[in-house]
Amino acid sequence: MADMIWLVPLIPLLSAIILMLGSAILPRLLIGLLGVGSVGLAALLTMLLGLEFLANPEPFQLSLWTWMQVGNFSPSIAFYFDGLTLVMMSVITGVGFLIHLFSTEFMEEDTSYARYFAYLNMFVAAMLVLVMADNLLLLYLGWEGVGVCSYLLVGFWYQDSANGQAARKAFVVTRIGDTAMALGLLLLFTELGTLDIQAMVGAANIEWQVGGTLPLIACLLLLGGAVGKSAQLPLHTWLPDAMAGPTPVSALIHAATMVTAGVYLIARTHGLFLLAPTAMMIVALVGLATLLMAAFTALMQTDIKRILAYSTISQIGYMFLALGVGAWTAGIFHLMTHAFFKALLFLGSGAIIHYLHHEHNIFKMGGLRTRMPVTFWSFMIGSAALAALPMTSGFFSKDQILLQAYQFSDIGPLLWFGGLLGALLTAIYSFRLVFVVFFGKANTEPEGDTGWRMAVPLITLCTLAMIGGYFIIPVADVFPVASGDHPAHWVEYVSISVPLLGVLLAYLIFQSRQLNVDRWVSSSVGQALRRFWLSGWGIDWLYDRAFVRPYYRISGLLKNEPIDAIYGLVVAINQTFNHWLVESQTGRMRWYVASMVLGLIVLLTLALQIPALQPTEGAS
Amino acid sequence: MEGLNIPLNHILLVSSLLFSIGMLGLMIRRNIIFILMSLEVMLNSAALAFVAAGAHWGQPDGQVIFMLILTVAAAEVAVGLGLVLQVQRRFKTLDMDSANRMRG
Amino acid sequence: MLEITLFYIAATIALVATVLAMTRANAIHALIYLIVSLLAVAVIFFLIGAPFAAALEIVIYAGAIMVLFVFVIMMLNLGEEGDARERGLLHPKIWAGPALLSLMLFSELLYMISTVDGPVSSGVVTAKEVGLALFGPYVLAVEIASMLLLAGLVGSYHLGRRYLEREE
Amino acid sequence: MVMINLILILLVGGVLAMLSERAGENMPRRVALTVVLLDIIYLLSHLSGMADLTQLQAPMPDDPSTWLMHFKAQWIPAFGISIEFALDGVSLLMVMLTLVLGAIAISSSWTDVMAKRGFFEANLLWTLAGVLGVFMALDLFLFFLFWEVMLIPMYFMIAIWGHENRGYAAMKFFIFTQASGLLMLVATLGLVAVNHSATGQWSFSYFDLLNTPMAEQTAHWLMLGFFIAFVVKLPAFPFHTWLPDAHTQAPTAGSVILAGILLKTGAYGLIRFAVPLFPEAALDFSFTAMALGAAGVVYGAVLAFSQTDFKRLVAYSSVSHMGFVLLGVYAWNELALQGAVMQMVAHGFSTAALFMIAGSLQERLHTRDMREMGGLWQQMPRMGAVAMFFVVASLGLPGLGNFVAEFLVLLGLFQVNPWMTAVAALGLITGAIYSLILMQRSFQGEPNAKLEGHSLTDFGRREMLTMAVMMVALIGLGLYPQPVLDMAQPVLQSLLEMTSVEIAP
Repeated sequence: MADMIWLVPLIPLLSAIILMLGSAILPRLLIGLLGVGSVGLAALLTMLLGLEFLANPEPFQLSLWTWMQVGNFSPSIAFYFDGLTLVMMSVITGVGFLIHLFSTEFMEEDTSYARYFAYLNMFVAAMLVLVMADNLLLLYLGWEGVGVCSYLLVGFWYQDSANGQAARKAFVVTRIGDTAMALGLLLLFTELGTLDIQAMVGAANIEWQVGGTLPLIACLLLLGGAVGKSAQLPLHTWLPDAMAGPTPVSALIHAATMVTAGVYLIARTHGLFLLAPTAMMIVALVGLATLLMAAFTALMQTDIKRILAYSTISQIGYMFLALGVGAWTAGIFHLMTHAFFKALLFLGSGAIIHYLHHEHNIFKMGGLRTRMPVTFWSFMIGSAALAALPMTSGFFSKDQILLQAYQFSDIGPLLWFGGLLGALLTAIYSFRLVFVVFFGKANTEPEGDTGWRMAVPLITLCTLAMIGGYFIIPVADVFPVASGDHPAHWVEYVSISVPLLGVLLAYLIFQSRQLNVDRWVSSSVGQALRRFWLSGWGIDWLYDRAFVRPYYRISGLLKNEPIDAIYGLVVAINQTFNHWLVESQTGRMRWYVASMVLGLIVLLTLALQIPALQPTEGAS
Repeated sequence: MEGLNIPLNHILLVSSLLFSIGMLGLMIRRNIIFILMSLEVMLNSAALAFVAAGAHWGQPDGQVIFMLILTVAAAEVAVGLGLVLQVQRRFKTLDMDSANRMRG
Repeated sequence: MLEITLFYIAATIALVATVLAMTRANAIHALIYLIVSLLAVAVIFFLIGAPFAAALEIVIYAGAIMVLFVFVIMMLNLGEEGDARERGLLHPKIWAGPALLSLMLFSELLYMISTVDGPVSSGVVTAKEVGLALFGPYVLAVEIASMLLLAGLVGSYHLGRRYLEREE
Repeated sequence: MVMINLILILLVGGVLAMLSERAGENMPRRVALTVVLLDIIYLLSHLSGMADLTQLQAPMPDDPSTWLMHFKAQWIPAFGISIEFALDGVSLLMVMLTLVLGAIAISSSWTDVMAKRGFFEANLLWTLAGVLGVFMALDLFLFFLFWEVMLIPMYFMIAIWGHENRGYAAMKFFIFTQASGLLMLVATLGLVAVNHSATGQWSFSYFDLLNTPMAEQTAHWLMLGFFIAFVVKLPAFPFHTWLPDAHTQAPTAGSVILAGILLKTGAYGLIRFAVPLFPEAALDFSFTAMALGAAGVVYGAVLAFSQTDFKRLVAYSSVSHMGFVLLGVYAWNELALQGAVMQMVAHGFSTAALFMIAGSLQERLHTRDMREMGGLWQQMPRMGAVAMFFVVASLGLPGLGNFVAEFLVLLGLFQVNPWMTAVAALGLITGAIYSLILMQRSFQGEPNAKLEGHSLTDFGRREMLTMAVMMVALIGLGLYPQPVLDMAQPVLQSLLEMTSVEIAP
């Protein structure tokens, strides 16, 4: 079984190729079967692999061929399989399969049905390569591959140039991070002589000191890549715009899998990060800053998908926080549960959008509780998990993160408090969404409720979001063991109660309206804050002024090739001389003769300066 | 021919004068026939200098060069006068400035 | 002494005749003066011991070449108005500049010959010597000269023939 | 003789193609294609008899017999000029690239060129012949001869079959390359003279001129002569300004040849001549050269972004990509050199394909202006998908050839100069920006109102076949580049050894 591991990414890839080549001739049914079936098959294989692994938890490596060999640089196309890989693969293929199934209904009427599934399958293949890669270069292949697929899928409806704009933004912003990561790869290879993750970490632990400069730089460069891909500060701006893609795409790529690649990368290379405590601290702070920033922003959004997008950014912030404080297992655990409930939420919103004439504004929805019951319950469960209400999956993972953050040296309580504030906000904005969309009076009438192809994934994900917290992920051998002692009990109680408080607040403000905040909101400070948060803390605006516009301007200024002016100058000088000579060609014979004579005189005068030609006395 | 002592530099002086006069003619005249004549004068003056120099050393070389100059002059005049005929036919004038087509 | 006197007379005649030739308005008049000048130069040749050159100067230069000029001038049949226009060209405004240039060149030449000293040789270089030189070391030059003459012949025939054909 | 035959087949084939126009309008392109395919078969048939190409022995730079092929005949013995060809792994790679892209270029001229087709195909074949000569000649005089030979038919191709501003572009191309070629001639003569004074022998042979002892100052100047000639052709910042004009104005086949092959002669020259002939001087100069390379990478990418002309954008992307080659060559270690060689091959395919797409668009829309395009995917999904493929290839997607090349260059460069690497890595970001805007402006976005009512034909079978060849090539290079690396490895190894011996004492 283990030898067949390469089939897992290959099947979706082949399916993608077939779909692309046959997009014009394949019938719709076959397209759907291929698209969903290939990922289903991959999921099945993953499950078998997982069962085998759980029976005999021994990590293994499979090398297919040497990718390139130049001197001592010889990365292979090789896969590595351990508990972490298994978790990631399960999430990708499992959630991926459900989302594919959901898509068959969601994209039913789209003309580019085959193209859609081709891209989506290609994405799954690339994402699998990313998590299965044995060396960083192959990981980088998957990393860029998912980037391109994300670009293609965000800009799937290419006729609208706003979508293209969003897609390009997504790609370019993440590319900035990727470039940092590529530099990190260069540094790691130059210093450690290999890119194979296990060997590299081993070499680093021998050659580098804890707290040295090189591990710090290397980790920061890797962090750059992670920050870009996982939409963390300061490279998070692409994710809200990436919601331009079809909603299942947002569920798969921009919630469940691709955006957590950064988390995976850091977790995978945790051996390096342990050598650079400063880098870990930075990871934690980035996570904290991001989760708060995004939570405040999510509170103000009116577009259902943007709310979810900012909440994704915020939740990944939690994962970064977890990684930063060394709670590796908790981070990955939250990654998994988040994949369940966020995919659920996105798919739910997809169902709403699909049956509500592509309406995105939550204030134009309302009262959907009775009209779309499946969706309503999905949202209820998803939001509960998101808000980390007790007994849901999100509760278990987030609770672990907060508790371990509290125990972190020095600034632990600060991190814990920040996380707690985020949790409060999370509860408020997620239940604001629920109350506004599903309660109250109906503003738009839906066309119906979900069909079975939508319902099955929703219900499955509901179940997972509920019980996912009881899973035990097999990563005990991968990560170092966290310290066993628990913080004081009050910390735990506070952590549990804060989300409940948030739900209560949301209920009072948005449902029963007993708590009137209009006066705050309409005050000038409130208005300014509202606008500030709505615009995502003005970061987009700042980048636009600081980078985008200057780039346009510089490019526009250079457009007509200033360097050419230098060569133009040479040409101009030539032409001036040419002009003069042309002018001298009067065509008058006497003028020519006179100038010849003048030349003769000059030459003769010059010749007479040569001593040998000078007349000498007495020559005869 | 005893006591023959014409100073060489006087002859060369005459030659130079002839050359300058010929050149002056070349520059001021516009009629193509006069231009050719001026050329003859200049060639002739050069020939004179050669012969004088040959005589100075008592060698025949000066006269040989004179003969070569003579052939050049003859060929040049033959072709030049042929051109004069063509110019006259085409432009109905011998004025080189009116007949110019060489303006760049 | 006689030779020297003769030389100065001949030289004067040559110079004066040339100046006159250059300044005449009428082509035929100019040509006559030019022939006079050539004859005077022939005399100088004779005086400096180059009788063969003198003979050639008279026969070919003053004879053949000048006759060619005469033929052409007659063929062109230049009228009186041509003369009038030529006269207008002899204005100082036109010849001042060229004269200055010529003067400069002349002074330069003068400077170069200023130090030349001594008489021309006493002996006569005979036609025989010239002939031996011509067909001895200079035989290649003779060949080239003959080629040149041939080219001149062909060229002038070509140019002149078309003139005559068109005239008919 | 094999090498001479390769060139002769193309030269004679050119004449045949020209004559065949009398037999029918479509004959020249068929004849031309046949000739190039024949050349490929001829080459392959001779290679099949040889040892495994991936297990080549290292060609010693001072011993021609260790090379794959070597041919030498007297030409002008008085000056030591001979007809000397030799082939090693790198030149073989370049020769194969030339022939394959030559065939592709002919295919791209299938419907593009309508007037004087015979002469066009003849020029194309003659250019290929010249390029082959450049890649194989190892007598510096002969090299210079071929350097000029490939120039003239190219000039005709631009000047006769080019677009609206062809006269200007052709002249600019000609003057730039000609002037720089003269510098190379002067440097060659200087080198030969220095060699003569040292050994008392006149020789233009590469093998004799290697290891010529010379003063530091002399070496610097001579090296500069070669360097400028090659970087103008490459082209490197700031000698690149002829390229956008020439590429934009040339007919499609011309652009393909220009971008795919002609630029590589510059890179080849750097690897083969500029550095090995003057190792110390090149070492002293390497920082400047790398700075030019890095500047070119960023500058080309920034300028590409603001272009509105499809071909011009691709042309500037070439400037950017060739910057990597310059960086790779002057980093002068195995990784970087392998990267440079890879880049030469991969860029040949990716850019050639983009130019062909530009040509197809021009044929269908009669414009290259991207403001007149938009939403073309809707009508031409196949072309759009193909364009997408090559766009992501050119922005360096891992798994495709260009990535391997760029990564190896950066990896090699990092060991020499990390800061320069960081600057060059900006090219990855800016590359993404211009590549995607190209896609956006032409194939995506709202369908252009001006195109309504036009029915545009998608890629046909012939075009898809041509594209498929290049796609397969790029994927192959991206996932299993080892054959190419193995072919180049011994050559680069021996060059590195030779120059390090030179530098050490």
